Amino acid sequence: MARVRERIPDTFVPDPPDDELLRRVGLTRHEYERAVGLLGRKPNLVELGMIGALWSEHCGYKSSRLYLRELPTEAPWVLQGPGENAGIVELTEELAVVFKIESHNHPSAIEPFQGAATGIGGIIRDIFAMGARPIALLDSLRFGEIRPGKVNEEVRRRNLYQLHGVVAGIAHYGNCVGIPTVGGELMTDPAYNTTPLVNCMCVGLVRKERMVRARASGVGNPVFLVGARTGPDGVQGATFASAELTERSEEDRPAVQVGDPFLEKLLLEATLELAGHPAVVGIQDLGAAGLTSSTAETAARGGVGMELNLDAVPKRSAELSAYEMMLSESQERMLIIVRAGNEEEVLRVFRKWDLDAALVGRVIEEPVLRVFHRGEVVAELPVGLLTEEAPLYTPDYCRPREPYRPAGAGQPLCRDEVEATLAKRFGSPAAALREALAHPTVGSKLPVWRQYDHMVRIGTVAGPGGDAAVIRVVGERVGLALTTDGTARWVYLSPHRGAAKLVLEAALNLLSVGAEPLAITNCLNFASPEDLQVMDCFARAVEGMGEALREIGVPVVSGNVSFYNEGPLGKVLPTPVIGMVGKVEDVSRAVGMGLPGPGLELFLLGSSDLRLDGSLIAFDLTEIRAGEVEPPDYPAFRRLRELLSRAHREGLMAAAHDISDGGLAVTLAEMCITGSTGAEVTLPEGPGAF
Amino acid sequence: MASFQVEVRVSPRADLLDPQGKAVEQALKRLGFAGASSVRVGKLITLTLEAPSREEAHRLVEEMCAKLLANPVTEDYSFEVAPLPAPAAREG
Amino acid sequence: MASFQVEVRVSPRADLLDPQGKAVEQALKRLGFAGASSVRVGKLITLTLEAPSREEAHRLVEEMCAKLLANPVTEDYSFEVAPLPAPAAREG
Amino acid sequence: MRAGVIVFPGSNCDHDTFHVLSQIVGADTRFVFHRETDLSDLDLVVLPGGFSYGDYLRAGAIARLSPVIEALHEFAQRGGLVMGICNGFQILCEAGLLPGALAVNTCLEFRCQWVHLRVENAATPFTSSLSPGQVLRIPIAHQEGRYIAPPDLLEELEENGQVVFRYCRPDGSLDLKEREAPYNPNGSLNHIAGIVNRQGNVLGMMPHPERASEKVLSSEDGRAIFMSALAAVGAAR
Repeated sequence: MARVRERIPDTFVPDPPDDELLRRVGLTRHEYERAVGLLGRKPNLVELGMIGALWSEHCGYKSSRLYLRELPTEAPWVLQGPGENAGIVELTEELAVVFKIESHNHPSAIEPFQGAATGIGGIIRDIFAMGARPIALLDSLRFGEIRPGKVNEEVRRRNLYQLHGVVAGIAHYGNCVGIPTVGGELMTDPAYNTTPLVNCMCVGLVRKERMVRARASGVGNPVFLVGARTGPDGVQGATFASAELTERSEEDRPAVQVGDPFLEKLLLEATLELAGHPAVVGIQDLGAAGLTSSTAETAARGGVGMELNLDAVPKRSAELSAYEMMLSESQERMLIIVRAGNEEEVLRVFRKWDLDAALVGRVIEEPVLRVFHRGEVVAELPVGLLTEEAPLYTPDYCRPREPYRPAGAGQPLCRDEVEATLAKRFGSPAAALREALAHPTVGSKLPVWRQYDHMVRIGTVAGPGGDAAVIRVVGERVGLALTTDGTARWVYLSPHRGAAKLVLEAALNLLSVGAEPLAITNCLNFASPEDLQVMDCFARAVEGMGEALREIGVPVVSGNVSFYNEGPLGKVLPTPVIGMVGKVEDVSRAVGMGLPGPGLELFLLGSSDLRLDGSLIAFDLTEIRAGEVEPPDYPAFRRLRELLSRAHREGLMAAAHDISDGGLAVTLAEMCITGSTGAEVTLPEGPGAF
Repeated sequence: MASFQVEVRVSPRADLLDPQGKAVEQALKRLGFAGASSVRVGKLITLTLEAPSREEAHRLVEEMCAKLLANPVTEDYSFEVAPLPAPAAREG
Repeated sequence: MASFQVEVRVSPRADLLDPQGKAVEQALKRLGFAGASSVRVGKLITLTLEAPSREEAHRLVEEMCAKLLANPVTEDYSFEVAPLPAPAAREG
Repeated sequence: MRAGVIVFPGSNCDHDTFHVLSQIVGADTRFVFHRETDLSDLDLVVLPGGFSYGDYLRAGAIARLSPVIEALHEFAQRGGLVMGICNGFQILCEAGLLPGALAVNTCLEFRCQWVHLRVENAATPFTSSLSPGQVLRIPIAHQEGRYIAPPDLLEELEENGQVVFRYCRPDGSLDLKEREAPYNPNGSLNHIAGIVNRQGNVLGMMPHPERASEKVLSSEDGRAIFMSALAAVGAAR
């Protein structure tokens, strides 16, 4: 937009705006007319940018909001459901757990290192903005094919470049801020050649009385902008996050943001020092759409308005237009609303931590966002228009969904064909096992997570590599179990059942280590919602996820939707990712997956219906992407859950591992390798050797 | 073939935030160097290059920067290529 | 007061192992730049300095290197000080 | 023992170290903000791990300019005990309180993993409750942890017995001539993991003893280092 700014002043009213301008701000012609109707006049350039940013998929969830209502968000232990910076659940009488997962896919496709680093920075701010001390990070990563000879060399090298860049960016940011990266996943599939998926999850702890809401209130209260100076970073970031990654990405290059983890650490310590302080009314992190979304959302939540004076915004580059300042996504910035008269107490804390804090506005009664720049009102928009009235794509509003029909789904998976292909490609089951163990999705991720400081904060009882991470609360017996799960091939074959199986899989990971599931956050990574099959797949996946969550009594407390994950090389697999948090009564009795020693008996628990549909063996090793996921057996799950909980309570468990990628063989191999102990297993009769 | 001394300068793009440069600038100010400003910290890569001609050496270094030495998204680069004296003087 | 453009080069001491230089050299070889050798990676620090004279600017930069910009145990440094055109041309 | 944990902007193991000193070792512990200059109330000052000033330019290069470092020089001269862990060790070298420097790991990557250390000198205030040759299992977490020093200085360190810990194999064995040894992930010269100054009252070590001081975290070997300091202060009183 910088080029357009030089020619057109901020307050110019395009009458009507041409298609190129509407594309730039991320509005369809229909949405523009709706905005004009709601506003009663034509918006000027700055207002267009603000509306476009907040009505984008990324912020407005316009295609997905209707379906997301399917998901259960209530439970006695939920203190804060979706709608705030992050979700909150109760852990003990005094302590609450705050957590959320978010995607940073598009920036990571352009610049892997900074894309991932700023993804980590953003999700950490969502947590400490609620007054919570971040205690763990998890990252759920998906890249294209990296094995030699399986894809053209140039694409393979770019996939590797993205993988190394993302891992290095996560290490750079997380290690510096001092929050341990304790778990997550890393998967590869040719479907991600077009764009990687980088989902970052952060978990924090807060004493209940110190919880802070992102709500502006109290007419006349001053509004401060704290942290980094504002630059032209990521202008149209929000709409960029929803724009397809076409060859034009090169032109979007200046939209890359650079993170400063050191400044983030100062912001974190200063904010936590102020959390629960009577002088602090509300705190909001600046994320996508920067000042525009943070001011509009805090005002809307408080039922008030806000006046902003852009002249007071600390700038990194000499002259910035109002457009750029309102949409800048410069990192490491927070908005803080302070009780009038207590400014000095707050500023003293920011000075202690060498932070710039600028008075940039005031809470006003009229529910509008009024922006001044160089003595002139450059934007005045009703707060409701920017938040609640983002167009809600109801089914009749958008074109009807087309039944989702991926290539392989629906045809039955022919077991003999899979076994014949395995025998042809690998010869013996042992060779197939070695191939499965060598698949990047299954192989040990030690070379990745040893770059992450997973021990800082001395809370990590069980770190990366297991079914779930176990984190102790220093000074308490209780602890947390954390896992992420996103096996896309199940959802690709059967969206509804696949998403339900994902929920049960995540819960089993927690139950294996001896934890009781509390709640989830989710990140729904899909291709373009304008593709009606994608929308149908999305809707069914959300329905399946909601069904399973209700069945096991686990609510959703926060989450994120990422659409337009596609590009010249096609669409990504439908990839809903679940981050599940569980409670461990006594961390000293948590159980890992390594076999501790000889002489133990091995039990195979759960259904013994051995199906290869959606298995890694079929989907990845033989590339026969057909078949159907079996319907989830909730009663069997409940019995298994009860059995595992009691076995843990009675200390009968020495090790446990949930069977997932690669099936029984890989699961056993992982238990032996981790515990460096052998195992002798006799296969049940009947099904083939594979 | 002739050998050339190559010096490649890689710095963060001017329009992007340079956290390291900012931290060094603040440290210099605290040390009393009030006159220091616009501090940026980048990389200096030096190497010896065998190439048939200076133009060819130039082309090769251009390619090295585009493919590896600089990240076009976040960095700018410049380089100099100077002929090295006869092989005798060239250290190992 | 006049303003000067300063460029400080900080490189790992020649007698010390330079793993970064070695890694870049191997990567260049893998990309087919067989003629590249003795690759060393150091730091390039650029800044603008206000000083009464060029000699004073030189002295100040010497002091900056000794106090902060270079660690004598592991690094060598060199720098150049060039007068900047009149303030009008100096960006903010 | 009265202990102080210095908090630089960017330190992130300050709370961990404070917890072990106060709750596990039972020392009377307080935080020391990096702008403070009065350490007279303390027997032991710990510079914790972390990324002071983001480790920008060089790890520890900017933190050593903090006011507290001036006071630390005098505190050390008066015989006070000083312990630099990871980033703390880097800062002590940059500040000249310890010889040599910590350079980027030979693998160029950040490495967080368990290692084994062999006690080379059990006669320092920090190792008095340990025995020579004893093997400790303590984790490291750093990207610039390769200890280096010019040849003459290295020789001096060895001769004066200033090398306190070396990276070694689980059974305590090591080979000084071995390059790229798997048990020495950062490539430190002579597998050096921790040293003291000539006087013996300033210790710098890259591994994190505070991360190996409680059974629930799978090793208690680190506690002995803090307990030795406690004993040394008790004896000196």
